[in-house]
Amino acid sequence: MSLLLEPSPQQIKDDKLYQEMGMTEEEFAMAEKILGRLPNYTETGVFSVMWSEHCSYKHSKVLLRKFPSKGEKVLQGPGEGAGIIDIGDGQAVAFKAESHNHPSAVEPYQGAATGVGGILRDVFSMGAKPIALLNSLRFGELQTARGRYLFEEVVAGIAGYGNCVGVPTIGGEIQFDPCYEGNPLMNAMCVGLINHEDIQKGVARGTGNTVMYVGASTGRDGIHGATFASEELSDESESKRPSVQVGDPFMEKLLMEACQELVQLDSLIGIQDMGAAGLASSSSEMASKAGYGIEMNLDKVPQREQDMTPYEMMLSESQERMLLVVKKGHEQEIRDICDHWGLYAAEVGHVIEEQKLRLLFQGEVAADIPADALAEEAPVYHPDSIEHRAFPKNQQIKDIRFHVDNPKQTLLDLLQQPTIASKEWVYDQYDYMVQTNTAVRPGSDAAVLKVRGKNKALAMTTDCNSRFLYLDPETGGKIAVAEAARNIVCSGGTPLGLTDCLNYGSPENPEIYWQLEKSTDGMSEACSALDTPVIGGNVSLYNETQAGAVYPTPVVGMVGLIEDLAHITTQSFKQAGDAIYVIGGAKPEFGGSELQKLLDGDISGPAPTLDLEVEKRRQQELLKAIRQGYVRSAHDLAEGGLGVALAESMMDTGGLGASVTVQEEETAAALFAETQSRFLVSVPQEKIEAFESIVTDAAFLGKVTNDPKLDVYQPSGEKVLEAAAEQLERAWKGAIPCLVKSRD
Amino acid sequence: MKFAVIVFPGSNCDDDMFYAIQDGLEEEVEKVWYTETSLAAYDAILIPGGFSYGDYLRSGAIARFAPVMESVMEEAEKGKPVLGVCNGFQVLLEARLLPGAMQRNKNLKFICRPTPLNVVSNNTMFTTEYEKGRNVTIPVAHGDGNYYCDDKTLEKLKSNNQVVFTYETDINGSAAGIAGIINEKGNVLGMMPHPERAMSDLLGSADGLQLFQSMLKNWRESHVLAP
Amino acid sequence: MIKVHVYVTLKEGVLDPQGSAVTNSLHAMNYEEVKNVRIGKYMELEVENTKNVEQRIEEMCEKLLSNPVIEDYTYTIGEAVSS
Amino acid sequence: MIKVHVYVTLKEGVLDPQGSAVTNSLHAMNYEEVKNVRIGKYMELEVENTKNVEQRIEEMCEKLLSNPVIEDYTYTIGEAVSS
Ligand SMILES: Nc1ncnc2c1ncn2[C@@H]1O[C@H](COP(=O)(O)OP(=O)(O)O)[C@@H](O)[C@H]1O
Ligand SMILES: [Mg+2]
Repeated sequence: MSLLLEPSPQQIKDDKLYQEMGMTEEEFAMAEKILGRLPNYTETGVFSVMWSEHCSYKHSKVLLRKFPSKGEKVLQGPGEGAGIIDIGDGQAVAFKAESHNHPSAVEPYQGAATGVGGILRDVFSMGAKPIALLNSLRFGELQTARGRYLFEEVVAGIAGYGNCVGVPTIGGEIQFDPCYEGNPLMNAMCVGLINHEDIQKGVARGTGNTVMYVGASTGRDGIHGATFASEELSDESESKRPSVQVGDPFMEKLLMEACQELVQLDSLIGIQDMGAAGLASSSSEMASKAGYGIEMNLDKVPQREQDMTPYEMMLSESQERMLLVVKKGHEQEIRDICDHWGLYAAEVGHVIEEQKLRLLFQGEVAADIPADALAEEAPVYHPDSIEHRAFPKNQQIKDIRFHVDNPKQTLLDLLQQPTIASKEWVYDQYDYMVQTNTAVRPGSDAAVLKVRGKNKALAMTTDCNSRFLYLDPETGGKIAVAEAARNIVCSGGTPLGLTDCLNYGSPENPEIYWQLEKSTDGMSEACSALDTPVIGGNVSLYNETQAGAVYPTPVVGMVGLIEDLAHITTQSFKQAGDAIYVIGGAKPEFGGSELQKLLDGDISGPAPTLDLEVEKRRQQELLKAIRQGYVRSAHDLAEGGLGVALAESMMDTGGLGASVTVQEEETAAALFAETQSRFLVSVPQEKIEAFESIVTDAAFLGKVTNDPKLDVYQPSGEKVLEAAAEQLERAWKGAIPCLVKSRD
Repeated sequence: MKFAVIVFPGSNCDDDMFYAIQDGLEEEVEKVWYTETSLAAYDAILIPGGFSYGDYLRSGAIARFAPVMESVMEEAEKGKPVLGVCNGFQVLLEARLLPGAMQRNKNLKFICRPTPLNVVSNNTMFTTEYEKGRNVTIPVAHGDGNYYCDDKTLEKLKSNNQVVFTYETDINGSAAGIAGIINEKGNVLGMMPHPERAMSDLLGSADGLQLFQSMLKNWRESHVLAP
Repeated sequence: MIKVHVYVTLKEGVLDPQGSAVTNSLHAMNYEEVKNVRIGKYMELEVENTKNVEQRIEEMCEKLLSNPVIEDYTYTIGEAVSS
Repeated sequence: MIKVHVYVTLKEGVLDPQGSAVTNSLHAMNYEEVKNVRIGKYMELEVENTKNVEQRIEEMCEKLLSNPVIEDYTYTIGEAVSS
């Protein structure tokens, strides 16, 4: 398309063409005011993507500021590609999570694959070497062919990309709930390892320095991807399908290798990945952060397709591309490295004094916009907030009781709930061992990677039980953070910090905005209490269909440090004769529990309560006991309560069983309540006293046995459950393979 | 003993192989870029697993034409030990250094898991440190590990004792459960499981170590006998 | 029984990483004359000759054999085969 | 510039796991009339019109585009395209 065919600035205004790009009338007026003239087509496009929710966080900025993001060990907080935390020895971890929900709903394989690609670039553009990938997925209940297709293809896409680039996918979580039926969630997290001196920033500093473009050439794919991610899914999304991008993991691998060498160069001033809103966001953000401007000649941009316009080039979301700023005169150093890796590096512009993003095309100025206006001065909204109607309704429900006639059958049923069932079918498809550091692979609470050449390891997990958030966003937000920390602690690690991925419905709906507010309040409080700063994150709003919004789903991705390889702990029982303890008692708390979902078909009532003081104390005590060598296995109690945790601790132990006497009279509460801040641990006989002296709330339950079955007794001594390990395992491992094979 | 680890664009288990030799076996090892044309300086050649060139078109198909492959073939011809793991095995098949071809796993999915194997032949320079028939656990991680060859070739592989490893249970549809085969001359081994990932109990298994130890021991012996 | 040939190709403008890798590889092998390669799928279906074959093939292509989000398809209905 | 179409198919007798999976899915979707599906590759090459095109295409197919151990190929040399 030639520029002449583009609508004129006046037409854009008169015909409100900006609305098609997702801009409101007020926003367009703001842009006009900033420029002091009407924006042309390219400029309107650049404004619209930069001011989209995805790039500007215009509806959530206010809330994100609440998160505690500072800490002694935080080397880089929110604002760059990834946050960074010190782990000693001159090393640090860089990590970040990001959503790719809408692309995955439209084209699940490529959507998920490019989600993985994007988060990898966020991390390696910081100068880090990616060492792990995790994910957090939400789907409907696999009852429809479409639902199963989405699930299978998203998993395949994650595997296809991650396996090819050679970064192990070592963990994640999956929840299945009807609210995600039409709007699945795909969140990806990447963790990288970095030496302090290699930390890079995305800045364009120093007038005259050269702007270089490295990686894949630019095509028309993904145009308006960022605005697309900021809209509700509708049938109309279908017609926007050409915006789907295809990932090239081979190119990504080359780019990743090249970047690890590029960041060693003193002549490299800044580097940033071209993610959402591609060239528009990388260039304007790099300029704005440094207080400079960038002038780019778009004729120099490597193009995959013919006759591309400035609008298309600036908005393209072609994958596997990076923007670099290099000291003038040192371009050859960049080219040499890129050549070695078979990549093309193009000089596309230079840094200018004037704080502007200026684009030249075929000898003319195609756009001239203040860089700050794009990157920093997007409108900030303070949407209306009204208590979600579900909240008071659920709070009023008191005293939920369940009676289970056949605890064994209930346990088997719970183990087959897809959210609880083994995710082996999923992680079998991920190469979780490449790079040969994986000490604890998927299947335990947190995955653990040893740090090569050091006697320490990193634990990582993603968590969020959105059912609790739906019932009570504030408490649910606290629980999400606390649960992630519990998983880290169970693995023997100290939580260092977290990244989040906030997935919600439309913030323009006051009830949804209220959920956002309350849940981020809860998360912030938990982060402060547990000393886990938020060092980065991502917001994905408008996750809704005609059928309604998804549950509030603020996924927490947490990383912890295991100071000694000897501290690495997993959830499975290790040895017959070990004493089994539960830390923390059960209350009849069933709101949002798997038991409730199983028996009532839906969730209701208040979420379980959480006392952050208790949480913190128990975590600290357990961690201390683990470090002292008193604990042989540790598992946090989550979905399905103690019953499920006991069964899970027996899996893959080669014939171990457990015989326990529960604390509470009421079997439903004793076995299946989802009371918070609880752990199941096993302790060698000779350490019992030492263990009890440290862990205050530990109650003795029984023993690990050599008999592959689970026996549960009531306090009265009456046996309430007896189940063969093999039967439990079959239920737990068979559920998902069985669901994906079933047909309509 | 000096090992070469071949690196193609997109190789991703090259480091793992490198560390297995450097830290596990504690021998000398270097990474060799795909554009090199001589491997004369090395005592053994390791073609690592993972992917190469994105494994686009067919796994190993593009790597097979990388410049370095000519000298791999030369050295193989001369009798130097050549080990291809996973993608390396696929490259050796594409290069016809070993017979047969790989297809998609029968369930059409990538499979990553620790896998019990039978050591069918411990009479090769790669396996003398294993007991014959012993079960070892070595991880697999592949999408195209479904070994195919025609019946005649299969008969020949069997009668020549060229089948070195088989899967204890059928995981990917491979003909005769084949996980690893050796050439007639006995110096080129291709295997889908990753011995370099099984070098320490902390990571789940140390059963891969003996494979490299076998290579080392046999190299030493042959160099003592024929200096 | 008839034989149906289905050709599935990537839509124009959709990135074809495989095709590019093959093009580069052919160049490295001195087949410089190859300017571009795009890789798609070719399927052979043996189908019982029912009434509305065409319409049904069309449906199968739409629903399963191609991914309409990124791919186009064409098909030819070939000779009758005995079997 | 000419366009070359290359079709790569599995040799007869070689099992086609992908093809079987597609056949099964089609049956599950009530396309019972489909008896068998075999899946291959379809490639479009844009090639500069040099002298011995055929021979060179033949070579490319032999060496890279197909694996003769399990695959067969055919090709057609199509219309000249401008570019
Ligand atoms: N999508 C996934 N990808 C990889 N691993 C997963 C995925 N979902 C679950 N897992 C793994 O399965 C195990 C159990 O997950 P989950 O039930 O969510 O644990 P928890 O409740 O302890 O957080 C964990 O090791 C987790 O990493
Ligand atoms: Mg857990």
